[in-house]
Amino acid sequence: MAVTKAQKEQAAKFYETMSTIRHFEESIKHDSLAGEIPGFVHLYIGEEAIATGVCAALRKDDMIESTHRGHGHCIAKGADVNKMMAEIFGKKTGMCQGRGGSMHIADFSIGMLGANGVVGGGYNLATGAALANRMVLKNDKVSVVFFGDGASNRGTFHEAMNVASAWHLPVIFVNEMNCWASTTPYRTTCNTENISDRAYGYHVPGVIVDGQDVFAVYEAAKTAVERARKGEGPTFIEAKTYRIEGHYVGDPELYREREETQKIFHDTDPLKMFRIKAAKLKVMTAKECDAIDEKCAEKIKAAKKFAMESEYPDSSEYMKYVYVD
Amino acid sequence: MAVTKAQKEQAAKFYETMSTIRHFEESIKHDSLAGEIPGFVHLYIGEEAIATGVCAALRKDDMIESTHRGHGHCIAKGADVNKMMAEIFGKKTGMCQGRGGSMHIADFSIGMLGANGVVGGGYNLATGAALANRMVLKNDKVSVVFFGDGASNRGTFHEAMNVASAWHLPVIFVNEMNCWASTTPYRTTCNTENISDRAYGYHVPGVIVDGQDVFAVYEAAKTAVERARKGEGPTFIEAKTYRIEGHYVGDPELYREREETQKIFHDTDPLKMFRIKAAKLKVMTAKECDAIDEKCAEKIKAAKKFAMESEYPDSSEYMKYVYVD
Amino acid sequence: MRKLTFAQATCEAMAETMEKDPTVFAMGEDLARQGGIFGQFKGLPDQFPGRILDTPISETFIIGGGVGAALAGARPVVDMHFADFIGVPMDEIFNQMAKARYMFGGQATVPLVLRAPDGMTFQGAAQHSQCVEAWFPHIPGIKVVAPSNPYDAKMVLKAAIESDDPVLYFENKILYKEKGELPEVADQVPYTIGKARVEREGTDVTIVSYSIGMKNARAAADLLAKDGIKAEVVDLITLSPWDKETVLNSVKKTHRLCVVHEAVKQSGFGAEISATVAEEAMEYLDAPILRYGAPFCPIPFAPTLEKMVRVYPEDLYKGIKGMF
Amino acid sequence: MRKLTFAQATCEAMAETMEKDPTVFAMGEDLARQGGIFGQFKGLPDQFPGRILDTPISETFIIGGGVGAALAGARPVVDMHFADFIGVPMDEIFNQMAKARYMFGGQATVPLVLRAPDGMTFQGAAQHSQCVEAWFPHIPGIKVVAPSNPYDAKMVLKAAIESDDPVLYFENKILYKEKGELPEVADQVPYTIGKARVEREGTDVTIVSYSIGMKNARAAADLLAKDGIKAEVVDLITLSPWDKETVLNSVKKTHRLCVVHEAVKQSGFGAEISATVAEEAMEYLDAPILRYGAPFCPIPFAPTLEKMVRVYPEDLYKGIKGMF
Ligand SMILES: Cc1ncc(C[n+]2csc(CCOP(=O)(O)OP(=O)(O)O)c2C)c(N)n1
Ligand SMILES: Cc1ncc(C[n+]2csc(CCOP(=O)(O)OP(=O)(O)O)c2C)c(N)n1
Ligand SMILES: [Mg+2]
Ligand SMILES: [Mg+2]
Repeated sequence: MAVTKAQKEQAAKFYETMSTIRHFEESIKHDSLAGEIPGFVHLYIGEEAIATGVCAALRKDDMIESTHRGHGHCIAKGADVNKMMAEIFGKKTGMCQGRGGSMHIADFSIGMLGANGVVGGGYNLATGAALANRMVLKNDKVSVVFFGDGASNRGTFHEAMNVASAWHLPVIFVNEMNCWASTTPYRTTCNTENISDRAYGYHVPGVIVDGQDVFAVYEAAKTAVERARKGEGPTFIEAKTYRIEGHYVGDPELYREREETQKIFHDTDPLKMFRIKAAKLKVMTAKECDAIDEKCAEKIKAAKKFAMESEYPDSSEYMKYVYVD
Repeated sequence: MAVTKAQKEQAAKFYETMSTIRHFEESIKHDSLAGEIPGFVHLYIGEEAIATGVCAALRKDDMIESTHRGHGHCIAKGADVNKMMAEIFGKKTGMCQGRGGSMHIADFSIGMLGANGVVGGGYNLATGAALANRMVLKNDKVSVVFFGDGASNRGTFHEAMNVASAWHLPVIFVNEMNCWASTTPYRTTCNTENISDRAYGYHVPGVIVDGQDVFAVYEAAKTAVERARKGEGPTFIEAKTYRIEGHYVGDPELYREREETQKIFHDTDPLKMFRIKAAKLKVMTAKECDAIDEKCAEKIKAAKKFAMESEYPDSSEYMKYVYVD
Repeated sequence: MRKLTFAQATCEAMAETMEKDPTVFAMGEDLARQGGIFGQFKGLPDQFPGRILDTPISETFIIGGGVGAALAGARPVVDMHFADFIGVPMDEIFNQMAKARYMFGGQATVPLVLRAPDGMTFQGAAQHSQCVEAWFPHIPGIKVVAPSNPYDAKMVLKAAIESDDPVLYFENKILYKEKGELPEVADQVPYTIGKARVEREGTDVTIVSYSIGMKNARAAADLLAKDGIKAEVVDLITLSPWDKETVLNSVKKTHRLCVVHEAVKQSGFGAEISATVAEEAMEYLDAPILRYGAPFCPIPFAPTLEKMVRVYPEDLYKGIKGMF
Repeated sequence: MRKLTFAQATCEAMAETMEKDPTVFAMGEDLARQGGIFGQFKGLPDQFPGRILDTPISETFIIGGGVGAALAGARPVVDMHFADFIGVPMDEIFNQMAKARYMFGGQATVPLVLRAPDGMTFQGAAQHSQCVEAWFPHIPGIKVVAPSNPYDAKMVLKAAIESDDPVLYFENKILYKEKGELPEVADQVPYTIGKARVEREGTDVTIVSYSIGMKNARAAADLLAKDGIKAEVVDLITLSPWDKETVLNSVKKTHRLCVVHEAVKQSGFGAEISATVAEEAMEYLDAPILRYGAPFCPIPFAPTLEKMVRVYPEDLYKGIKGMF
């Protein structure tokens, strides 16, 4: 089968999104270690294929609920990296005007309804948004909630999954199974190898996908989105991945071997995996990938410059946005 | 196979417990409708076989967490009906010295750790008790948590089931699937026919049992208790039953047909079912059952008399028991 | 003028706003088939099919889902069943509902109303009798209201639903059945959240309360009137942001203050009122402030005990008499 | 005398009680492999194998399971990770932990300690910076403590673990690293929950605080001392039941009161202190009470904004100067 132009474009878009996230996170990591970024920062390095594949299956007006590890979701949904970077630096030009920072990054103009400092805080928000869209506002928008393996142990997971399933709501549960919840390995807090086994308890399709393979993630997400948009209800996607970085920038990682992590990264880096698969599928060459990497590096450099040159918010306006009126 | 004396004694005990609960509840119903009992009262009529079968499989020092519909659990675990009745009337001689009432009935001396006015409030308490017994106090006590179909939609269910399963805790989840959560029929809030399907998501055995058949409930509970006591972890038992009475005494039941409920009761009354099965198994005759009914009627009459003749708690002692010191 | 119960008045408020705005909907337990366990949604399910939803017993969803629905552009009214259960979705209230607008720099709007039936009925015992309004005026980003009569019940609920900010609406279980006069629809003056009302003018002492506490305030004022003491009675209506000015102005006139609520006294909202007056108008006070609330005790079941955790008009009467 | 950090002092308290009583155990997130995210459990997992448990991210279990463990006869210490998440198990705290003993008529005992790290660190933003202690002194059945220094950290935690009542132990994130002197074990005087301490004697004004607020209290007292104003500084230590007598006695001596905490001012615990003094010792006051707390605003991220929601010693200094 010949490769179509659309396939090539899509592949290029996948790679550009992933490369943007990677460069963004590397830049943040550097600046955070250098003490230039306030607050807690959680990186998405190694998990780029998930947000990228899922968001590629969404429309601009579809909605996502993100996590404390939210930069990747935000970029994949289409946010402006300048404004993101500015927000993470706490600047006035940031998308939350400096009020949120990394853990509360959000861009409502593209349906990115926010990172969340509360683990497991997103399920009900996404499900409620799906309810409003389908049952009240009567449109066909779809919601996605991203969540970690650790987050899957919160009761909110259960309440949202149950309602979504009972009412056939257009919400997709995307589990980023990266094997760690902060310092805690997944299997010490859970008796099932696959979190997606839980989907059965709600009679919701549970799909396992290689979270390092953006093509596979995209296909799974596409099927789930179609299902949701047709009113057939939620899907649970478990994307297998691994947390490559510390839980947060600066984490001494006393609880695991850095070497093992590096080996896993070496073997499963989603950008590397992309290059191999793209070559096999003949949708992109290494050179094309390199060119995108360069472009992304520039873009992130510019974003950093934008952020650094922006002003902090005006102290006197600290009470702005507590209330509408 | 010849019927043993032990089998006969056990059957008699089953029936006596069920009959005690039935008479207790009928008496409460009467007095509550007459306005003699303060507060909200939820009756266990039609569900007697569940508490009876489950508690028969427990030791006195095993622990149970009950619900707002808790009289049956309390009686089945072995509580004194005089003190129970007194508590429900709000008297000083009640087991909670009048501080709790129907919704907070408890008897710690027999491991009945309390009814609960918060639906779904018991899961974590039972699981925590199981954890303490097994991992801290190093004994072999088992915990049971009773809960309704409605309660199974609370997030606390998920958190407790997951921990119990991950840590192989000796706790048994007994679901009283009576088809209603207050005014809401089960299937409008849940996409699965059987709540026990959820057990799969935790890799916990999920067992369905006829909740009208005390023998069947007992067998299921016995297996679960053995498993728990051996350190093999939790079991989920779904006992199919039906809520015969209104949600609470006085419920106008505008949301369903009284006739249908009566027909279900006619066909599945656990006391009636017992008589049929006991006759078939040749463990008890109708006459023996009648004798027990009479004895229970007397016992409950005496309990009521005890309650009615008891004093209300002394007003001046209202602050007693807020703190130990 | 018509006579309506408090519960009926809230139904009217719902109906009028739902009629006007198709994005208003309600969800909670026992709303659709029952019309609310206190009749506070009665008739609405038939009048607005598909817009009054019976949920599972999943309070984090009811409230968190409401916040999500609001973020998506709807105007949810979510019901707490009993205010006693508000701890279940406390995180959704505290960390999501209250903060979404601020932490996202004004991108989000959360036009949600959380209705919470509270207070003692007869022997509801420890978990079905509580007043917990005091926690919420401590949380920036939400507004808190607690009307005391059918007229306010309606106008305050309308204002809450129309507000673009999240509002907690405490409605007392005993008050539901109380009747009061409501004008024809055309006569009604919209309520502005944050405004107190001087319900009765007086010159000798200011009694401040809200919700069911107003029954004590009014009854105490009646008792005092017999002794020639003219109490000014202020109904706060909104607890956050609360109307300091009205209270301070009243105290500056009467020189005496008595605060009362049904909730536990310690760390209750009465402390905020009392403290504010002590800080901003102490020099006007002719007597120490009086503050009434429940003793520091879970609510007991037995009638002989429950009566001990209630506040009575006579308590206020005696206390206030002692001020002179 | 030895110098220990606040975090180390809490570890000592844990170790000493765990040594003595095999039913004491701890559970929470990141305790066993990490020793607590602020080092407040460091070393304990090795010292007491199997008694410091890493739980799933399941706060209703952590707290509710703790209550169940206590009912079964153990003495759990449960960790809240950040006090900001205390809304998640609020129902378990409010309706189970606090009420079990009372509503079961004294049959139950809940010897549980809930440790909750709170307060602003640098730019933790809206959901990782909060002080929520004020909700809990409104809940009968639990005790609430909030020590301000390493010595108290240890002695108060020991008292909390030894108490047969449930205790909420608020420990401030900034204070963890502060060092202070601790006597040798033999010299230590057990803390009695409910007792405040006059940390510094003075004659001109009483400054009351607790936890991190004490830094402001002490610094303000230092500033005032330069002007010859002698502030009496009272460290409340326990918020519920709180030591009214010590505060009232101090105010009766100094005739002026200033209350301060890091939490939001409105409906904060400062209101209870201020209100109580206004009610019970108004006639002793020579100036209106001063109360400091954060403005009514979620905690912003940007440094330029975050600094606006903090209280500074200079604020107190200026306010108190204005009293004279
Ligand atoms: C309700 C709540 N509990 C605890 C935390 C602290 N916390 C932040 S991230 C984290 C681990 C999350 O693990 P996971 O969900 O697997 O996401 P990952 O970090 O692996 O992406 C924890 C425990 C929190 N933010 N919120
Ligand atoms: C957390 C909480 N939410 C709501 C309620 C109100 N409520 C009391 S009983 C009940 C229905 C319970 O249904 P189910 O669990 O099936 O038990 P059943 O009454 O059928 O035995 C509800 C909604 C409550 N007590 N607690
Ligand atoms: Mg993870
Ligand atoms: Mg039921």
